[in-house]
Amino acid sequence: MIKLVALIPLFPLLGFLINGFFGKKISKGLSGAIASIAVLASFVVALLIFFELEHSELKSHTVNLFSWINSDTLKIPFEFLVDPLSSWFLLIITGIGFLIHIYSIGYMHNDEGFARFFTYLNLFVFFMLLLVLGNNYLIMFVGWEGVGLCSYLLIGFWFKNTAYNNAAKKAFIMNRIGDLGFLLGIILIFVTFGSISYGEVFSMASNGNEGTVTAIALLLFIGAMGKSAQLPLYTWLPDAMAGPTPVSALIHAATMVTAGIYMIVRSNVFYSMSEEASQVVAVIGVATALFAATIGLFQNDIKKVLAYSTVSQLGLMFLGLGVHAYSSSVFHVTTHAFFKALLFLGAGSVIHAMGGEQDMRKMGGLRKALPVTFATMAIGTIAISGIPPFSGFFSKDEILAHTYEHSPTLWFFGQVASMLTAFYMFRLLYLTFYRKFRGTHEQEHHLHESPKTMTIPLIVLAILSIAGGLLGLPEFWGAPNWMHHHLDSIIKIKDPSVLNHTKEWTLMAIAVLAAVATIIFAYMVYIKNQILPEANDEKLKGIRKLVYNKYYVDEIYDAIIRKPLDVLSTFFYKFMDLEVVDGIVKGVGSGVTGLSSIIRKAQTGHIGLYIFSMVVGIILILFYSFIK
Amino acid sequence: MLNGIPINYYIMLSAVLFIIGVVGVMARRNAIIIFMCIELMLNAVNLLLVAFSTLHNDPSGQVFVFFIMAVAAAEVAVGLAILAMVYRNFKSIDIDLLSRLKN
Amino acid sequence: MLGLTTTQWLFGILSFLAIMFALMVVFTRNPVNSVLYLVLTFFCIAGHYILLNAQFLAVVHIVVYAGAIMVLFLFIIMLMNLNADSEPRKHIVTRIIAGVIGGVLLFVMVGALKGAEQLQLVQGGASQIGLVKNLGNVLFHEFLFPFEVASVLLLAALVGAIMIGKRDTNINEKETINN
Amino acid sequence: MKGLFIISGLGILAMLAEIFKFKKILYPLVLVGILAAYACNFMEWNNNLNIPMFNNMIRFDNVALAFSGVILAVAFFWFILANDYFEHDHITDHFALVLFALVGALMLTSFSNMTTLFLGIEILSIPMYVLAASRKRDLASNEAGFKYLIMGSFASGFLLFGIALIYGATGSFDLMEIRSYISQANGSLPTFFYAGVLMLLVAMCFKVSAAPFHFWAPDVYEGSPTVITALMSTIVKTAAFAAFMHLFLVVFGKVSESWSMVLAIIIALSLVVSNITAASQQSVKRMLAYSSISHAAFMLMAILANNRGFASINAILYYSLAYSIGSITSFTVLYNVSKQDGNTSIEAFNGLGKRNPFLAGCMVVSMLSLAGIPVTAGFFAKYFVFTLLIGTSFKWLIVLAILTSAVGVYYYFKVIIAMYFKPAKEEQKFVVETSHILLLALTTVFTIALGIVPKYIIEIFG
Amino acid sequence: MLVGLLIIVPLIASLLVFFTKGKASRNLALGLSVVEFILSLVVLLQYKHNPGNSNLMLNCTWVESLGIHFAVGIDALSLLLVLLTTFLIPLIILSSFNTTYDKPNSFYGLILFMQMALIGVFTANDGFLFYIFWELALIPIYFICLVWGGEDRGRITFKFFVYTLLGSLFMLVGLIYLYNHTGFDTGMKSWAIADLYQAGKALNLSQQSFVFWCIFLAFGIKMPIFPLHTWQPDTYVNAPTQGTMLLSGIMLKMGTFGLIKWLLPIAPLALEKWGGVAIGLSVFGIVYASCIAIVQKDYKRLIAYSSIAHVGLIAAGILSANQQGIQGGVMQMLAHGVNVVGLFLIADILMRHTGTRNIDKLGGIRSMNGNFAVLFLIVLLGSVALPLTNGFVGEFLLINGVYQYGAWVAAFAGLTVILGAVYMLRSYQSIMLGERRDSAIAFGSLVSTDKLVLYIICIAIVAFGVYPKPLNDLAEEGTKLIMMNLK
Repeated sequence: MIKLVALIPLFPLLGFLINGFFGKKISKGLSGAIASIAVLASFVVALLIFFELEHSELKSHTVNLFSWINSDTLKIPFEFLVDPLSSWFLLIITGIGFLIHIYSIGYMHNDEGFARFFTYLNLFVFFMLLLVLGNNYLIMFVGWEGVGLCSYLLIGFWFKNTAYNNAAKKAFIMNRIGDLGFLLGIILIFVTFGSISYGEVFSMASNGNEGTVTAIALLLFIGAMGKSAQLPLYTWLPDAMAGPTPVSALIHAATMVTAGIYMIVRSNVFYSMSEEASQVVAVIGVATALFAATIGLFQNDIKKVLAYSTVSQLGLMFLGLGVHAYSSSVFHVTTHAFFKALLFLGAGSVIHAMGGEQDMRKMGGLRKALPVTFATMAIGTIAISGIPPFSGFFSKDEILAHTYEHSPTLWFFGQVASMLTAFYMFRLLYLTFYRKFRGTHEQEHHLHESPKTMTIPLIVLAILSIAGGLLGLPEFWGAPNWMHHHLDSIIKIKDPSVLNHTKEWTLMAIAVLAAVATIIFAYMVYIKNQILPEANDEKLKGIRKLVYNKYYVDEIYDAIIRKPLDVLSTFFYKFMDLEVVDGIVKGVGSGVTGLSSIIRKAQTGHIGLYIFSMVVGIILILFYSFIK
Repeated sequence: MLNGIPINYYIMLSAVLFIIGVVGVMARRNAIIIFMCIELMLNAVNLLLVAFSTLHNDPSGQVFVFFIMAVAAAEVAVGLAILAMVYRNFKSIDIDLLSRLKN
Repeated sequence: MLGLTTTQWLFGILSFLAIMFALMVVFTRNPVNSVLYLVLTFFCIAGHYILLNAQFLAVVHIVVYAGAIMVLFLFIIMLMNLNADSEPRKHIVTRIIAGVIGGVLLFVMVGALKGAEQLQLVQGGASQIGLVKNLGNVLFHEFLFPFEVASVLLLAALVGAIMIGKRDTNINEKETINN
Repeated sequence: MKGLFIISGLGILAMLAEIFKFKKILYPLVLVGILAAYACNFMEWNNNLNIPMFNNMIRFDNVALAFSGVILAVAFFWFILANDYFEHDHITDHFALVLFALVGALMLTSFSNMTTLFLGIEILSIPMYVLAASRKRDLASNEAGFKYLIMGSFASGFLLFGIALIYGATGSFDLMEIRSYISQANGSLPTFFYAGVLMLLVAMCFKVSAAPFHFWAPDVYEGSPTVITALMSTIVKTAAFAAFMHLFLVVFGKVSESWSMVLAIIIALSLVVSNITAASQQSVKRMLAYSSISHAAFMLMAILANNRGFASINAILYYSLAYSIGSITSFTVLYNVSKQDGNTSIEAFNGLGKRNPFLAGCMVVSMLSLAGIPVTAGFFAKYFVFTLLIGTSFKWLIVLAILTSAVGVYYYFKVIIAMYFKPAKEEQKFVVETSHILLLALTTVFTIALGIVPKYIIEIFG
Repeated sequence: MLVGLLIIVPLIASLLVFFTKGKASRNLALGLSVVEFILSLVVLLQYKHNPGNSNLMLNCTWVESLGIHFAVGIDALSLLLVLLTTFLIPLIILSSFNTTYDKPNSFYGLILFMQMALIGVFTANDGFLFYIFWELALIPIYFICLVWGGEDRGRITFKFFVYTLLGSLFMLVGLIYLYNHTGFDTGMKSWAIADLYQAGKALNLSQQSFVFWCIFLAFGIKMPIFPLHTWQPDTYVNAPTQGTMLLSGIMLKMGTFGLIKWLLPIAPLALEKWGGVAIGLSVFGIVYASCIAIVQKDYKRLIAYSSIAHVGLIAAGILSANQQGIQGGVMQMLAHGVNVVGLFLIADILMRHTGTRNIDKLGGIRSMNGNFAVLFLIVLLGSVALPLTNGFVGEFLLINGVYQYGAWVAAFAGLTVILGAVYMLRSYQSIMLGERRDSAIAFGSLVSTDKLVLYIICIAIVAFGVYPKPLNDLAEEGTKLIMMNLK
């Protein structure tokens, strides 16, 4: 079965091709079905492979398709790697991907770009699978850029809207910035180790010197920053909410944005070897977590809130990576995939019901109208806030515990971030589903629960969000941490430090209490004294205004990057190119003609002058030759 | 005849005559005078040739002078014809007037 | 006297006169006069020829130049009745410059024409080369070909002079435009 | 040798034609005669029995024959070009003069004695003076003839002075003797000998119109009737170069250190002045005059390289052939164009690409050749010069040559641009007489053929 | 012999076309160019079958006494570029079917003549022959631009001509200088490339530097490298579309190809000393041109500048003189050739359908013709070197090669990855996306020929991005050869 791993990306590719070429001809239902079945098929295959791998002794299998790029010593085969890590990610991608496909059938049913949407979605799945399946960094890079392209296409899916197009372009370009780092990292790997295939590189990694390894680690991390929306390259992700909600769920919450984590876990050797790099990762991670969480506090757009929470969750995961808690991060990736997808889809269902309205200030009291959505979303919210025994609690706690081992300071900030998360998530829940409806009348009239195609995925995800914790029950409960064992084989350098149980218990307690406290606080604010966010943004003052406007980061980037670039370009074009470089050329031309019109004056037509010149010439010649 | 004169004297003499001719060509505007100055230059050369032929005791120098004379005659014939024609058209033989062709 | 031989006296005087007259040719205003001065110059040069034992050449020289060419000049000048006041004059500056340049030219020539100091003219009536017989021999043996070709030259000059001089019977005006 | 006689005979015949009333057949007669002379040249090729002759007054060795071959060929082309030029009164005189000029030219290829050199130059020049002035009513023509005459005779003054000095130093007019004398004297020559050499250099530079002795050329070229200009820029130039080459490669080659630097400076000056001045010319005729100066500079480079053996001679031969053919073509086109609306300015060429594509095409080829673009003859000509010069210490001249020839491209292409890009004043096509079409076709093909198979010329002397 | 045929066929073709009239000439031209393409495929097979095949070598003396031979031959590199040429020419001709030029016979004749010269350049094994073909390629394109170009073509084409001619003349001097140093052992000077290599290596540093700069000037102008580029945008904009395609798609490759085959092996010492300067210029050119492209309004001009940027990277990679750099250069030449032709065709289509190339006046075309939008997008992705498009392989290898020369240089050069995305997406967005502008109203479905060409190009882009092996193996092989000569 493992030999047939190529089938996994093949199915979505086929789906893409069919929908791409015949999408317009066939009916909506059919194209939706084709797309979903394609993903389902690869999910099945992935599942089979997963279990086969579970039972096989050999934990990593490579499947060679064809040799792709050869240049002397640089040999890059098009080769797949099946090992615990990739197989796990395969499951997440195809599984959640399938659910979201189903959901989309309902969500997009009356969009004229229906077929196109599924084309893109399949293409995305294909590239994402490529990303995790590749057996060398370049294949990963292929998937990496591919998913970037798909997110570009899907963010700008409604291409008539300029704002959406700008968001798409921003996403692509910011990713490209990261990708350049990634590319250079790959090249440095090749230059250092003479290969970019995982196996060979990791086996040789130990004899690479400290500095180089750090450089590699940091370059790769730049790539991760772009893809996984870490400071300072995160600003594209909130804008990316321009895309249809299923896209936000699949790409910008569950899968693509976690590619960065996948990459770092994949190359954990480098990070375990280089403490500096790890620290950078950890600090950036926690900073992002905190920063995004604060912004999340005051957002009124339901999807924006979720977006910032995603950024902050990703920050937490990087924090985990920074402290070498690789399996914990993967664990959190998984649980996060469950409940964040759930939350987005729920939000989608809300928006669907509200007829496209995304502003929470115009919602409220929807729990009667949308019972299923409400229930599932509540579960998601609890999960993300880290209330046991929901999945989020275990994964987050594991990361924070490991963080504490390395540095209590980081742990503290991480803890604060998760408190904030709990706050704004419940704020979202309260503002959306509780109290009375604040929208217009016809909206109220149209309120309705979403169709089955949309609710079923919600329910499934809700179950997963509840039960997800079983994947990684803490060791000190005596329970087996399945995730930890599963990924054991790919973690090259183990983290020796262990915490004593009492400490772990205390941490866990603190976390839970903090979460509960914030939830109660949120309840006080939004239910008891019925506070509403400021209706119009201009009235905001001081710190709140600053936070509400996302610390003006976009404006700052505008000021320090885009504007200077434009100025520079205009300078290059208008001055350097047209005036200086071309000017010199023109100058030579006109110089010649000018000189010419001067010299020709010498030809006065007077014989006298001609004779003079001749005689002078002779004199000079004789002088030169004889009077020395 | 009697005792010698250094050849240098002759060289200098003809050089001086030649240069006077050149100066004449430069300093005058009347085409005819210019012509005469050119004749003067030629004669300077003739003198030099004769001097050398005596020096080398070799007649060919003097024979060459004949050819120069022939050529001079021919040149003058043609030259004066052209001058006459120019005079017919321009009503003058002032060389500075003949400067239609320039630049 | 002054330790100079007759020849040297003659040479000196003749050279002086030749240069004098040559200068007059250049600097007299009236064309007719300069023609006459030129004739005088030629006579001096003829004198030099005789000094150099080139008697025949001297005679020919007088005949050709003074006798033929200069007459031609005079003829033309009369034809155009040029005289002192009709004579165009270059600007004084130009003439000064011309003089200066002449001086410089002389200077460099003096520099250039070195190398003959030790050479003395072979003297004495022994030299027969200047005589007609001798020259004739050389001319009609060694220089036969140039002599013949010279005839072509003279023919060409002849034809040219005629063509220029002769009035056109029919002028097709097309050719007068400059192409 | 016989060629020389045939041509002079033709000249005399032409003179008599008026009297004996065979004007009509004169033109074909001349063409046949030239072909006959050409045939004689061929026969004399490689049989060295007939050199030297007339006690070494002239020697028709292979080099001489090759150059006379070029001159005769070009002369033949020229007569075809000039056929209707003779269609007015005293045609016979023109014929005679041109033929006599040809005699002079042939002498310049074969002279072997200062006497013949001097006579050759004069026989070539005097008819040219007359021909330049041959438009008696046309003031420009008058002026041209007059200027040419004054400057020419002034230059021959220096020529003679140089000859006299050299005679004084070596005691002979015979080039072979002078040469052997130089090689015996090895260095112990009197100073005034070198002065003589330099004066000869000056005089020759005047004849080939190299700066600063070039001033006469543009005026004379512009003033003379177009066909005469063609004659000057082809035959007269070729002959002058044959003479120049013979003097300074064969005879004074050994004392090159005394003149090479001077020549180099003269070349540099000519390159700059000619090309830059040509850039702003409005009259194509005058532009071609300046271009001829720059080509002269190129040929002088070959002499400057002063290559023992035949390389330099080959280069000059090839160059003069290429250049002559090229300018015959361009002058033929110019002649036909200017016949339309009577001026030789560049505007006259506007829209020629539409009005007469054939003429335009030929002009393009000739311009490319003159500009030295592959695979035309002109390119190879320049290429040979470069290959010669790069071995010497005058590499800087090559760089200069390249820079200036870029300017050259500018003015050659002005014509092309005018023909294909500028709109014509009047669109109507015009016809060219068959003889000219044939001539153009011939020369154009020749130009390209020379470029594709240069070996037959370049390997001519083995 | 076969290689001789490769050169003769287009020549004959051009002559034949000259004597046709109207539509016939373009159809004939298309047919013959296709024949040539098939011929080149035959050559490919021959080569695959036996690289040393005598059919692939031709060497007959031209001017014996000067050591000039008509020596042409197929090796891996030249084969690739010949294939590129023969592949693109039919497309270029096909792309012209919706524009009617007057005097079509001369137009297509010139194109075919140029094909002959280009193939000659790529196959020449004799320095002199190389130069001849080099110049021959210049003349037809000059006339194409002069006769069929846009406004003000007189001045611009002239600038272009003089610029390139000046460069190539210096190259001639450099080559002659080498030629002059050949044959000290045999005593017989020769233009054969092997002898030139030998002579070049024998020179000392200063001599090599002289040769290096002389030759580099020519190639730098042709490509063009940063300070020598000002002829290029004007010419591209003014030339007729087919002329631009020829210039950017194929002719530009003469320069890069020349760098590989006629510069690197000749002056290794000089390369060590001056390579840094040259690479610096190229790399600066990348950022410089990309930035300028960002602020361009005329789409054709934008492509022109983007092409400068791409070529800068190619040159930098080649000059870094290592396996990856050179091989990447070769791959990128092929990719860029195809992509840029596609882009210029798109510019032409825009011009024809909307009457403007100003990207501010365009917009919303996607909603008129989604099909075109997709094709456009694919070509665009190819030129921003997205993985699995042909552009990526080359770009990866190039940056890799430059990195081995200097990490920071590579980082700077890598900015093209970002800036390229910036100007390409920006232009794509404002041309295709957003609300429909008035200019797009008339935008119907594409003409069949345009569609055909675009499809072929897109297929090539994807196919050789996913499976570059066939080309890549040749490139690798050819590069190894060069690397051996560099030792």
